[in-house]
Amino acid sequence: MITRSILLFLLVVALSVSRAAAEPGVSDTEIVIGGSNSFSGPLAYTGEQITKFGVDLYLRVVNDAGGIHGRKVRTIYYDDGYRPQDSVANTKKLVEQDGVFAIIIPQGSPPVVATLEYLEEHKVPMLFPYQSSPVTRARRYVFQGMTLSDRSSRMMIDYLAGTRKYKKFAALYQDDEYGKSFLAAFEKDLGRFGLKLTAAESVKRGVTDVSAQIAKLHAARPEVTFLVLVPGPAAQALRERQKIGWTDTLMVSTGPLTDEKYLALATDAANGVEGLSLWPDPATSDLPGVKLYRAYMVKYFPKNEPNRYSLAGYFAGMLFTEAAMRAGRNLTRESLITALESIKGFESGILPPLTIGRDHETQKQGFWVRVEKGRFTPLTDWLKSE
Amino acid sequence: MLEVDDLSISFGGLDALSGLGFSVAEREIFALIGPNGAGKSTVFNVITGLYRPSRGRVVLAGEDLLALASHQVARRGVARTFQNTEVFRRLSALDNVLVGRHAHLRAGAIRAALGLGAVRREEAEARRFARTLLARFGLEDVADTESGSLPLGLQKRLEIARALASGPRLVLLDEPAGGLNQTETQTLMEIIRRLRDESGLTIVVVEHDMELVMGISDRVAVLDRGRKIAEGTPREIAADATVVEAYLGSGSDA
Amino acid sequence: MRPALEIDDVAVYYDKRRALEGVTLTVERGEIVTLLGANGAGKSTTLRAVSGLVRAARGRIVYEGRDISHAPADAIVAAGVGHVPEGREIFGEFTVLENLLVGGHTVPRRQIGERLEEAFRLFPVLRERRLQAAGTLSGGEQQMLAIARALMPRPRLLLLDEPSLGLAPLLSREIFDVIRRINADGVSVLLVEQNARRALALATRGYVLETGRLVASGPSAGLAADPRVRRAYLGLDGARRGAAT
Amino acid sequence: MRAAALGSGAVVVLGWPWAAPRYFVFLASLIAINAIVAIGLNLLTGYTNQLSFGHAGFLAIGAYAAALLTIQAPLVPLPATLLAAGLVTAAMGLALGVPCLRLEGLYLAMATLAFGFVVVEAILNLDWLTRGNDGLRVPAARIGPWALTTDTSRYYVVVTVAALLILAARNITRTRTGRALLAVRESEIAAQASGVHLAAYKTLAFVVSAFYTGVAGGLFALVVGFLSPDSFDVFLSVDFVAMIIVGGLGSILGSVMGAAVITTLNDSLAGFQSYRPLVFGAILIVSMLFMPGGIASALQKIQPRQGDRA
Amino acid sequence: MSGLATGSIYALMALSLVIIYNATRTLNFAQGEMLMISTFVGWTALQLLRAPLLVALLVAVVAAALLAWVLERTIIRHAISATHFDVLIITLGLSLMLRSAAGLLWTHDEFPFPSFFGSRPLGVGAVRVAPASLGIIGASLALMLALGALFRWTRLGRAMRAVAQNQRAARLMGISVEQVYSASWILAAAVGAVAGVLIAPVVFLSSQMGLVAINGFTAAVLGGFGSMPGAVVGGMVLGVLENLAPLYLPASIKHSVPFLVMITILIVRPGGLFGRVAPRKV
Repeated sequence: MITRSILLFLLVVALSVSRAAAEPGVSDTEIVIGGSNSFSGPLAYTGEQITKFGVDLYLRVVNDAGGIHGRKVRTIYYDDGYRPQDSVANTKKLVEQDGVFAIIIPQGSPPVVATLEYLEEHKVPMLFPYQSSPVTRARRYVFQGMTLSDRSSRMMIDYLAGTRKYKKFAALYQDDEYGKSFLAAFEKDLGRFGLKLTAAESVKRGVTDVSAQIAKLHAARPEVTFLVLVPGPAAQALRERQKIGWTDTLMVSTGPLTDEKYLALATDAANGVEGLSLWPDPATSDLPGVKLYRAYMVKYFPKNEPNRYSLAGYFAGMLFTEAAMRAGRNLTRESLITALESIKGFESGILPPLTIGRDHETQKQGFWVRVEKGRFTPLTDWLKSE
Repeated sequence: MLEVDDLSISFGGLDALSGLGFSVAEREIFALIGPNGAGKSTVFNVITGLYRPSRGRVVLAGEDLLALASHQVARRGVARTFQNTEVFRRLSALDNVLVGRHAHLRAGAIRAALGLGAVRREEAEARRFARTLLARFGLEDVADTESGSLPLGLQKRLEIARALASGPRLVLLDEPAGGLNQTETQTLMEIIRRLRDESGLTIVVVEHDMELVMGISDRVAVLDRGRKIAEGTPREIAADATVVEAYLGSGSDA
Repeated sequence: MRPALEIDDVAVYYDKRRALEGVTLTVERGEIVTLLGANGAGKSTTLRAVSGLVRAARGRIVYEGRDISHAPADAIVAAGVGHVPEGREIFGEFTVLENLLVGGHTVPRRQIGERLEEAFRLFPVLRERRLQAAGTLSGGEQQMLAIARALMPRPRLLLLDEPSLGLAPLLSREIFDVIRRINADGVSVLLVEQNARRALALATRGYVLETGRLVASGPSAGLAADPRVRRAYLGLDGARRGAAT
Repeated sequence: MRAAALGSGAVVVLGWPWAAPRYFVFLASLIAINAIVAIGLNLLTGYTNQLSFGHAGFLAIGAYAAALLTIQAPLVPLPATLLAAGLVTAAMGLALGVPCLRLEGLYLAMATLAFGFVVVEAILNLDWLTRGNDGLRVPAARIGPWALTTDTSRYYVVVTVAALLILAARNITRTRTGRALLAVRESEIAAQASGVHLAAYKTLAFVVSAFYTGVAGGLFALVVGFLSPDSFDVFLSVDFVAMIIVGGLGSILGSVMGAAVITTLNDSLAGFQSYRPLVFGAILIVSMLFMPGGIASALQKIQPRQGDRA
Repeated sequence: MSGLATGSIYALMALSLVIIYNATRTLNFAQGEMLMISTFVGWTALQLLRAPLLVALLVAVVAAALLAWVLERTIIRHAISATHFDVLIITLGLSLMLRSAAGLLWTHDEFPFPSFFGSRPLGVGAVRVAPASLGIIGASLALMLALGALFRWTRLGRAMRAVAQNQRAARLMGISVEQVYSASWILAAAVGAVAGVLIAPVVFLSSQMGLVAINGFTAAVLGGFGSMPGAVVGGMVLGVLENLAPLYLPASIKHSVPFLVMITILIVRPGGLFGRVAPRKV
């Protein structure tokens, strides 16, 4: 028994040392990237869209056109269901077992933050995490995706308190990292104008009855009410407002919220709502990059409707491709980082020309929209957040 | 030894016991008999602290038992078996007896977890004791068998062995012969006699099997609808017309 | 015409525990038969085997010529076997009326009213209590309800398990009167009863069970005098016949 | 035979980090942690028949206690930290167990389920301490001069603790306390009649169970390195229940096997992405339908019984 | 008012849980997911057939009944002799599977769902009342009354109550307990489907909407598991509590309110507001 198990053991040892590697995830014919994401749990829809219908959409285009310097890009995704420990396990598996070259578009603050240190320690690039907490800013191995909350807040307050001269603000926020980071940023930015939030009410994640919160905010009579929520409860808040006939406030949605889904859910209760939009309208925009995105979507995933999440993933795929192209045939993690850092004035046809600075942020702007006849109509050009 | 006085208890308006009293002397075998629903098992449940009577006293060697919780009654030296055999079915026979020994062992969770020598010695000693006890009841061969899979006769014997493991002064046997066949009952009677003769125990037995009752008891009390209708030696009871009527019915309405 | 009930060499085990072993008995149509024996002798188990609550491991149970050994309980009831269980097992949270209606579960809707009338005629007290929660009835009333409930589908065979258990003498006499009247209407009865004398006075024939086996049977008059009956209950004279496994 | 099995088992466990790919070292740590929780839960559910759907809550308490201690008092040696995590959680177990004495079955499951939610809410609301939803990063723990920065070093710590706790659980379950717990499960009245203090042992089961889970929480903080309320959702509690049911109620070895199976399963299903819960659910159902007693009893059926419970 | 509306949905969820629990003594953790699936099926009917909402409701109810029937016959029935733990785990597995299957069939996206009731507020004097709330309350009450009538006056209802009280006695009345099991699952699923169609316009249709069942559990416990009037009152109380807590309580504890209420009730009054705890038998 003992000898048998020891023999077996030695065999395992022998097998396990056989893997020799040049640059992990890069072979003569292939580049392997991957990520841990939500395919189950509260953010399953977003997770699926940004990866399988976003990143992969762009990469299919690239692969069908011959790949990156002759290498096809393959992606591996694991489900973490929004649990940090699972994202840690998945990320380790991706790096150690699958030997991925880089991690792409992981989603949600807790799962992302849980893997930050590990990836930095192993010098694995984390590309374009889809979350808005500033904790990912200016890290060597991280290139932030979504516009960070403090930048969103700055754009929103500068526009509303500066340009539009509003004085009384309130907020309805989700009781978690997303909501609280915005709340803190609002307070800080309002402070620059000598203002404060008059009222703030929280909504627990997953709860949809917001009638009491709306009633309380109504009583505070703000000129502007921020909605720092996800589509479901936000649409609910708009309907609740309609229900109680509260008309004398401007409802404003944050960047992550301003999306078509939210309009569809709120129906006519959304009319007149304003917000910061981080992406051009994926369904109607005439920007060349967005038109191309729609064309590819029709070609590769005809059943999937265009939406902001897949557009974000698509953009991430595009940015990765651009950097890997620039890095040349001798692609390494370090050369990828150098290539990303060298991006200046990159024209995507979707976002304004992109320059990646020391902060490693790939998206810093948004523009102002108002809902008219069930669609977001732009009120401004891209706003600055510096 | 045991004094029960003026015991009354009712369930849902039905008087299960009313004003019941009897006393049992040391080293006596005392039987409680009576037709179904007479309240015999209820007496046991009151003595062992499972039911609280509405009235009455239960005194064991001068100490009032009614103030005590069930496990405390056990620790005062009252052991019992159950009508429907409550062996710990998924435990081995040995472990059943070891649970019976519970109150005599000292090892707490922490000391056991640490695997202290004292605990191991105590455990080994307890296991020796338990095996000896099992052997006394002819159960040594099934010591490691899951008790639920034993035939009923052995389960009943095991239950008595478990009761004895606690080193009781008073043993309450609730229908020990229920479901047993002739030979099994004979063995059982022998065992009960030896408990008294060799171990010096006081025994109260509730039983339907008259052969057993008449064969081993020193005194018998007859219960009917929660009241004592007769008390005396087996011979006196057998001759008592009230008793026969309680059992077989008067038939007068025919 | 086949007898109301034929039980042929039936054995029942709970877990591995033998409860019945090779029991054979017959109830002729229109007859009252009583099953005697000490506690745990297997009387209730016999009734349960007939009504399908427990499965016979061996043997056949035939009701009016139909083998019901493997039929589910609800089918057996529908076929015309009523069972008044030990301890009555009425639905305490239901009103008296509801208990009777549940008893009439298998009765065609049109006939329910008529059956209720019959029940109330048999037990006038139930009519008075019809909207009272059954759990608040006295023991005797509960027993009447249990019988009335089992009679709702007009069974042709009634199994009665300890109908006088826990009842005062006067009440149990009343119950026995009722059983006689039911029988007079043509219902065959298999009666399990603690009160042996009274049961034998009522029944035409009797069987005596000891630890799962039949030890005696015969016409009531004979059994009433049979020392084996007395022994089965009181165990007073002599040793029992061996029943070793 | 037994010594040989133990010996070869020890060889594999100790040699694992050198033989297995690195990721599997990490995975093995997770299995060991889950095994500790499963043993703890089994002591409560399998041994005393008290079902808990709140063990993710206990795990969270232990994890946060250990993490906060590591952050606030970096000099405290790791064993003391783990012990403290266990004790804090055990105290919570006591606080929950005593009022829950009156509850059984479904009601207890509900109360513990609610407890799990309350713990998560508490973590969110005590954000000055726990950093709420931002999550808490746990610095590398130290044992004397060594910082536990590698998966291998952490693996050895986890495996050592797990081995000690498994041994302790075996010692407990095979002596007076364990027998009393089992007796309570089998028949409360017979247990009382044998002098077993029902309330004391039911509470003890809660306390010991919480202690185990708390220590596992400390190891969880150490191995995962990041805590957030999202880590301890109700589905994690469900996973734990699944572990002991799949492994076998009332069996220490079964707990370990159940933890290994469910953890590995969860891990290998991650690649199924959207199909993960579908497959996981199906496996749960199938194993319940065809292996109701869990792995432990299935093994017992194959292998004739060996006298002692494992 | 809005609290009562949510509360009536919770009450319906609690009722459907209690219906199954009473008959089978098991807890169906997949109740919420069954609700979600049937609502999705109803919605699909709306989309594909352009059917009126009432037809969608019927489709949802029928789908729910079918799903329940199939699940009960193919899976649950086989486990009925197993321990409660096993059945719990099986229904948990079912809930995972159903949610995941819904995601695969309809994506995990959220969809708007049409309502029977308008969204414009009605002014009654100074009080503004939302027709949606009124509608939900009204419809739920109607359904509850119908259920009450079913349980009180019909043969099936009485049979179900009889099985809940005493299975063996029920068998002796000629009731097929197995049929009652099936009927309970089907009835519970149908109630769930109505609840789903009523609440979908409010919480929106998504694979996650089944999580509302957790409030059904709380409501059922609150009312004393097993008691149907208790389930209704428990649901209403919970809905109102949840609605009022944000108004009167400090932010730090308001979200824990339902759970704290549940623990408190369990500890102080384990039988819930209405239930009774059966005395221990020896």
